[in-house]
Amino acid sequence: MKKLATTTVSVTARRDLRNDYYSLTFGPYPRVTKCRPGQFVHIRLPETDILFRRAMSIASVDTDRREIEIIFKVVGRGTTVLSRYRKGDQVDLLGPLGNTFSLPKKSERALLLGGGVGYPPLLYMATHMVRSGFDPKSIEFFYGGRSDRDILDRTRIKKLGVNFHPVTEDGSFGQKGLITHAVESFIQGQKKDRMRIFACGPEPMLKAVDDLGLREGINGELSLEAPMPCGIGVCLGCVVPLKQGGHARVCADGPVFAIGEVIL
Amino acid sequence: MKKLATTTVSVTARRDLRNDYYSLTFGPYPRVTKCRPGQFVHIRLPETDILFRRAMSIASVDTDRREIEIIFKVVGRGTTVLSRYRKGDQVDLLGPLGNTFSLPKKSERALLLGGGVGYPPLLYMATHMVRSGFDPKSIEFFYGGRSDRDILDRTRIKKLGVNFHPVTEDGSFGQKGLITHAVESFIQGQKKDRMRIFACGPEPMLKAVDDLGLREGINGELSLEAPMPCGIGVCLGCVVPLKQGGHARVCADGPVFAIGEVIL
Amino acid sequence: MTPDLKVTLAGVEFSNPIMTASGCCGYGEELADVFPLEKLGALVTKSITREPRLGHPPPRTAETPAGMLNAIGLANVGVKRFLAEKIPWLETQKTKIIVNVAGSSLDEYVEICAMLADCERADMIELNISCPNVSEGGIQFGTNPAMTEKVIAEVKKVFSRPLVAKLTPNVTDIVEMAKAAEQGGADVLSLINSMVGTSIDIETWQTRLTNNKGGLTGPAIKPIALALVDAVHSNCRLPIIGIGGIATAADVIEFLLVGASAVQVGTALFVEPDAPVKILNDLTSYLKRKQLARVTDLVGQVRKY
Amino acid sequence: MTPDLKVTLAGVEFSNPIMTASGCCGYGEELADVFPLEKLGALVTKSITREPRLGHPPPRTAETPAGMLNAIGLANVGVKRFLAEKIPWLETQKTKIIVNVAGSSLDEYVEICAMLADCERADMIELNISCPNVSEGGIQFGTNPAMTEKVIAEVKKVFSRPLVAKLTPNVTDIVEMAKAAEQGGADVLSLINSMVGTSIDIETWQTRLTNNKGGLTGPAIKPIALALVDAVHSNCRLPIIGIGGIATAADVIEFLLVGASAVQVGTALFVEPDAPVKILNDLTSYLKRKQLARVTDLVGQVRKY
Ligand SMILES: Cc1cc2nc3c(=O)[nH]c(=O)nc-3n(C[C@H](O)[C@H](O)[C@H](O)COP(=O)(O)OP(=O)(O)OC[C@H]3O[C@@H](n4cnc5c(N)ncnc54)[C@H](O)[C@@H]3O)c2cc1C
Ligand SMILES: Cc1cc2nc3c(=O)[nH]c(=O)nc-3n(C[C@H](O)[C@H](O)[C@H](O)COP(=O)(O)OP(=O)(O)OC[C@H]3O[C@@H](n4cnc5c(N)ncnc54)[C@H](O)[C@@H]3O)c2cc1C
Ligand SMILES: Cc1cc2nc3c(=O)[nH]c(=O)nc-3n(C[C@H](O)[C@H](O)[C@H](O)COP(=O)(O)O)c2cc1C
Ligand SMILES: Cc1cc2nc3c(=O)[nH]c(=O)nc-3n(C[C@H](O)[C@H](O)[C@H](O)COP(=O)(O)O)c2cc1C
Ligand code: FES
Ligand code: FES
Repeated sequence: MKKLATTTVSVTARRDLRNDYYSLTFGPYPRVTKCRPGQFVHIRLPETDILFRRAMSIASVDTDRREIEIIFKVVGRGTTVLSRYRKGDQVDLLGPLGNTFSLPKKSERALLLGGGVGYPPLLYMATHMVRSGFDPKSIEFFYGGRSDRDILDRTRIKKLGVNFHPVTEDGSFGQKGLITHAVESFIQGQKKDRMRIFACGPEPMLKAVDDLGLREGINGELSLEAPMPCGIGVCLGCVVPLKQGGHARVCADGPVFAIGEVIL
Repeated sequence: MKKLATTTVSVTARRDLRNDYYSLTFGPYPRVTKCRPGQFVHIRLPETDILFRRAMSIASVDTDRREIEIIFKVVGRGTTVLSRYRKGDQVDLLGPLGNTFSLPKKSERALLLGGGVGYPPLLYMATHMVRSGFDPKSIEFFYGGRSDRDILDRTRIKKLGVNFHPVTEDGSFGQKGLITHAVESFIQGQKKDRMRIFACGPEPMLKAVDDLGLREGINGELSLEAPMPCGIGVCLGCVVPLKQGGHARVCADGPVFAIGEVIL
Repeated sequence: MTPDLKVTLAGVEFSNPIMTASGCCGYGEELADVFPLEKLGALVTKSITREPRLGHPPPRTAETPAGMLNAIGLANVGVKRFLAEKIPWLETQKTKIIVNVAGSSLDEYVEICAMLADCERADMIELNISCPNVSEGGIQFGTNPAMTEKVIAEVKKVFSRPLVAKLTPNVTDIVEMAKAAEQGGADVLSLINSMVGTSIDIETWQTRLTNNKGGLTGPAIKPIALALVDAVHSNCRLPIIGIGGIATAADVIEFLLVGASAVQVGTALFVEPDAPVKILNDLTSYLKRKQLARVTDLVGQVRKY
Repeated sequence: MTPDLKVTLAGVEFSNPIMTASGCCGYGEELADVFPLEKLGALVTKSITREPRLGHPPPRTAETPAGMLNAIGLANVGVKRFLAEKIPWLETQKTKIIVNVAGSSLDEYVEICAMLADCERADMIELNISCPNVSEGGIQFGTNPAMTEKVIAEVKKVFSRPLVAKLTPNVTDIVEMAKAAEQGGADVLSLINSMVGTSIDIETWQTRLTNNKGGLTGPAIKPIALALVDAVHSNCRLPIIGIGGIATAADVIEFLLVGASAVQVGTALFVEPDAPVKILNDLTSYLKRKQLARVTDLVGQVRKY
């Protein structure tokens, strides 16, 4: 199998979730065994007036059925087109792309932080950890959104057996406030050296998590977003500045970076 | 009602015809009462990478149900996109555009000549004439194609009660040969001053019909095609040279021109 | 509160900044069947030449990615028939009229503009010194600063109302041309005319236009037009009419932000003949949402890094 | 019978006319994961400068209708690391290597090219005298015929293998630049580099690129590039590498017909990283269908009206 390739797959399932979120499942995808949490696929929107592929985190994989799932919110032209795909429609995927979240030690407590559209890669991470034999109770799954309508897949998350901490800004579901505040109060008085953070979400959230990790001495990883013309590292369009100087490509050197590594 | 307008309609029916031909019916179309045989609608293909609208002759109208039908063959990018439309999909129509075939006198014999994708406007013309009280037996409906697979809607045409003359180049259905040859042998020994020709089809066919009409002294009309950026007469992109000098706009001064009027 | 859409260019007040571009709206008759022309800030006529012109033989348009090529070749009725047949109808329309004039010699420009001087409904003249589709010289004026200055100065002598110089993008330094136009006495600049381009049919190996090349227009060229308007606005004080690929209110706002005081809609009219009406509605909503009292509050307000 | 895809430019034989454009394929490593680089006629490296460059801060790309803007700002590892780290890997690849060189002074161009002179795997140098994204002067070379001639002549003194001059489209008369390049001793011309353009975010009123403007590339500019290749081919005898919006074999054929001997694929690689492979397959089918024995049978064969 080539290291990198585009693959034509079909939409095998489609779920219309609340608040303009959608889930699409694609298959058969022979590269499903190469996928790891944190990685993404780059989706072509052919015959539309949209030039670039759109990056979508892998939200789940089913190696038996050779399927992968993405979950997205309609926010612009690209996602509008994606939301029209129906079962049976064909889609062209480039991937899996990017690096991956690193698995914590089994002795560590994993804090998974998904904010809004940053939720899908953490769903994959949690599922992957549980399947890989991690104790679900060692996983603290924080999921933040504006309000009740933004918290997807609740039964699915609970079924994983993880400790589920929904947080909404307006308090309409779960804890009230910002996800970072919820995490802050959670870690009060706990052993920080045995914790690891895995976070994906909007930039202000990632910045707050980065600060928190550095301040509290908690290691961990952030999954970043950037406009990605190529997704494979050749255009140098998606770079972020590094604290040590220089730039990293979010697509090929990331999207996952260690806390304290990039300038947010 | 504005003289010209774009209207959003839905696909109300779709027929997959033989040999890559499709029929789409749109409605509700409030402008259906303004439509006349020879006219066309200009169809937008939004959110695709195709800029211009595509012109499609009106193939039939149903004023009760406020629907119009188009029939087309997939030959390029525009028609490929059109062929994907399904019942319920929305479409944006500009029209009805262009001038119309003129009705013959009731005493005249109407020779309707449809070649390949030029068939739809003649279907409309025949239907319109029959509905307007013309004796179906005064209508000679010539329909030419490469082979059997190109002759659509046979039952429908026969139902009109017109004299149906299918012609195929390979003889696999109807008469063998070119449609113009079939017409030529048909008119042998008939009174030419009581005949009127109405033709639409590929350019070589129209040229042959034009020659025939002039040679035999038969009046009539030809419906032309041209690439049409605007369809309403403002871009001057679709012109044809006139015998009397000057240019005519196929979209606004045509698409119907008298035999002998344009330089083909 | 309804935002104020009025804009004033060289002392002429337009009800709003949306105009239709030359060659894309004929002399107005057809568009008037689609929407009342009073919706427009102004209508810019097809280029008028001294003699009637048939233009190039067909094919003279081709579709390209997010754009089109045209080599119409300045087909028009000529200035005499324009004055006799088109102006009387235009006089009944409640919109400003900008008459676009093209010539292949200095004399021709001056002669046409002199004939338009007495025609009061020619609120402004737009000098097309930039058409890529005539070989006799049209484009030379627009690519040579001395000739640009000269033709404008000569026309100003015979036409006293405001003069718009329409600039071509097919130059190394558009600012130099803008300054030459200013020097010559132009009151307003409009940019851009089309980019030179071509397209080949790979089955027949033939060019898709009888003129072998044509002008590229439509959304494809919008980023180029925006950069040129920005450059001219940053270096020249004349008011600017922005043109190039405008299809939506968002496009209009981009042009205003980089310094255009008004805009012209061209190719988009072929796709959506009522685009100007939709644009006006969406522009009004945008101004309301942004709590801006006047459309002029946007002009030149781009924030640069 | 399989058609012959080989092309020879300035004495160098390429297995086929499909190259990847500078800045769109890095130094080759990533693309090699997608397809074996020996499929390519040549790989053109990202522009190399004397010192390593970070380029502009992000955001430095934006999507536009059928195109994109970039203002990467010549981010590259610098000539020393290029020779030390990139060339050894490239040496293992069975394709021709064209090293693209950019500078902000005559000295810089000459110094880099001198350093590449001993590097045998630099089969050709392509001089980027046309990058719109550096303010220090890069583009000035390409818009000034005397400087174009001078920089090429000086580089020829230190680099003996063939030299490609990459021309900018942002000029009034590209033929003048082509002739200057020929005069200076260029062996091959490549065109076009990107068009200057910009884009504004209408919510924030900010330009979408930290550099405020960037280079427009992709299908949108193809008609412009074709017209420029046609103009240069009709007026200059040097072989041409056509660039601009190429995504399919049909695009390649258009460029060959107007006179390009080879082509480079840029932006399309971002959408379809294996575009060159698809293009080669489709080009071969086309030649078979048209019963052409050699791809060179297409070069310059456009039929004009
Ligand atoms: C690694 C990664 C993973 C992601 N995972 C998810 C996910 O799981 N769920 C989800 O909802 N979203 C995800 N996104 C965001 C997603 O890719 C879309 O960019 C985002 O949803 C914007 O939506 P749109 O395409 O509809 O917006 P548009 O309005 O079409 O685009 C938004 C803006 O970004 C620009 N842009 C978009 N894509 C590109 C590109 N490829 N290159 C350059 N510019 C571009 C557009 O030009 C426009 O200005 C991810 C992004 C990255 C980088
Ligand atoms: C008055 C009229 C009536 C027609 N009626 C029918 C009909 O009933 N049934 C039918 O099958 N076809 C009809 N056509 C032809 C139809 O409009 C399509 O142009 C034709 O089918 C080409 O198919 P396509 O769009 O898939 O091809 P494409 O490959 O997408 O286009 C073919 C070529 O024509 C160019 N082109 C297409 N449309 C335009 C345009 N609007 N302006 C400029 N250039 C353009 C494209 O750029 C391309 O080069 C009619 C055309 C006209 C003018
Ligand atoms: C079919 C067509 C004909 C045109 N004719 C003229 C013309 O006669 N005079 C002129 O100054 N510009 C002419 N133009 C250029 C337009 O006025 C405008 O400058 C250009 O199309 C860019 O705007 P757009 O991208 O909105 O179309 C023409 C453009 C098109 C598409
Ligand atoms: C992201 C990006 C980076 C580029 N970097 C360079 C460069 O470093 N040097 C150069 O000569 N051209 C550079 N180019 C220009 C391309 O080589 C090519 O000339 C241009 O993109 C037009 O081709 P296309 O439309 O196929 O992309 C770059 C283009 C893009 C899109
Ligand atoms: S998206 Fe091109 S380098 Fe990352
Ligand atoms: S299509 Fe524009 S004038 Fe006919």
